[in-house]
Amino acid sequence: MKLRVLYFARLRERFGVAEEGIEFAGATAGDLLAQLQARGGAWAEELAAGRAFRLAVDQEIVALDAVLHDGAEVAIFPPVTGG
Amino acid sequence: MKLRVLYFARLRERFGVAEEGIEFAGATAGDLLAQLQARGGAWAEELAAGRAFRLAVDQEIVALDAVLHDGAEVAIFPPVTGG
Amino acid sequence: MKILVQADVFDLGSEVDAMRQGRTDIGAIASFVGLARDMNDGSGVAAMTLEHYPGMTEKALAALVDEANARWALQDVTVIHRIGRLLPGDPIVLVAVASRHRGEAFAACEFIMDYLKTQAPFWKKEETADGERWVEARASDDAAAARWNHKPDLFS
Amino acid sequence: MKILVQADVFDLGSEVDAMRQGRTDIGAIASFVGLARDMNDGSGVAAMTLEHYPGMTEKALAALVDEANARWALQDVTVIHRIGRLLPGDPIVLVAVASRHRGEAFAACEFIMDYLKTQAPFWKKEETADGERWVEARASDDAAAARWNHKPDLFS
Repeated sequence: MKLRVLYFARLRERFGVAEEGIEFAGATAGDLLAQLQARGGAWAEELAAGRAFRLAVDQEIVALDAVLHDGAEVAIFPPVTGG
Repeated sequence: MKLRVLYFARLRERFGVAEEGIEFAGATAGDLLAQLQARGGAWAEELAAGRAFRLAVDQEIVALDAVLHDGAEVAIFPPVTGG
Repeated sequence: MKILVQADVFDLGSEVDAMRQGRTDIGAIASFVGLARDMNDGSGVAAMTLEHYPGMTEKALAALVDEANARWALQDVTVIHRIGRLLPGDPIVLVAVASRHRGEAFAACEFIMDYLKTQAPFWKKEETADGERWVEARASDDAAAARWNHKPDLFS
Repeated sequence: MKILVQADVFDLGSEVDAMRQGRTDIGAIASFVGLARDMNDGSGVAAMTLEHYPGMTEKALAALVDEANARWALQDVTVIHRIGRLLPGDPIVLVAVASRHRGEAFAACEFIMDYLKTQAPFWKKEETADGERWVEARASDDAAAARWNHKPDLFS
């Protein structure tokens, strides 16, 4: 399936990309994270287990076991600091 | 001693007086209440034990055992309802 | 710190802007406006008149603000309470509290309102279709003030 | 209900006046304004830039307001959050809640702010003498939101 993946704030800067299309053969958000971690470098570091980040699918916060669908908008970002 | 006694809101209306000078031979706020209750009518009724009212001496809320002094400003009023 | 008892209307925006004016150290301003409603205790209210105890009122409000300043790290406080005849929709009371952090601003603002309701010598008289009536003190207001662990009222 | 995410400045007085306009059934309006401070975490802040997640931001704010409406009897809610570059003293966020009674207005206003701080996708970057830095999420903000017994964050 094809996903649209967005990065925000510190993660956007560390990855050097704000948005990309990704071909994805896995099932869950956790599988997508594993695929991104496999890129190494900042990806492996920032998305390691225990690091503080949030994951949203179609603009709703989800857990790692959320199942992705073709065309999903997935976003990965640091804990929020507005207000 | 001489006291200046003020009444507010519902009590002012029931007693028909906003302010009066009172010659007082007692010692405490409780003694003053007894003197006023002795007037009978609305005074006896409104100032009876168990009725809800507040007492201030020189613009500070006090208890019945507060000792009065010559020239004190005593106020008697219902529980407040501002805000 | 600004404490006013007045017949004139106040303006929330102007009061809060005055607090902020020329400052860059404030992080949070919590504010409250109490308004005259057209209904109370199940009957229509055409108007209300606020009576107060001149002299004691200002002292009582200053004591509330002092107590709030002792409890929380506040940068500024404004309290304005109107007196006289008010119509439904008219603003009655304003409390605004500036602090570095929002938790303190919220707590102090609500504390001042809760205490004002039970400690400041104001009384409301309402005009209804059945005539005039003095508003009775509410047990819920005593309970709200008691949450802050103040010394209990001396009479009840 | 009014929810806005905008670069432009907002005006507390105008927003609260708009809530009151033509109504006589509101008893209480609790409001909050968060401001950019010149100091944070011990260093001077010359400016900050607020980034957000367009689309999700509006949804997250609407969900917070829906939750507040489900918990309390509210008459109106306004939430405005600014984005872009802001200077110390500039207002960042406004929450105003109208209700018949003050307890509900205060609770809902603080609830929305606490949740906004942990649930709405905004991020702050500060300009300091040592360069730019992303503001880190605070444990105290998580604790403030947790007071309301919401479902816990999914990652931490």
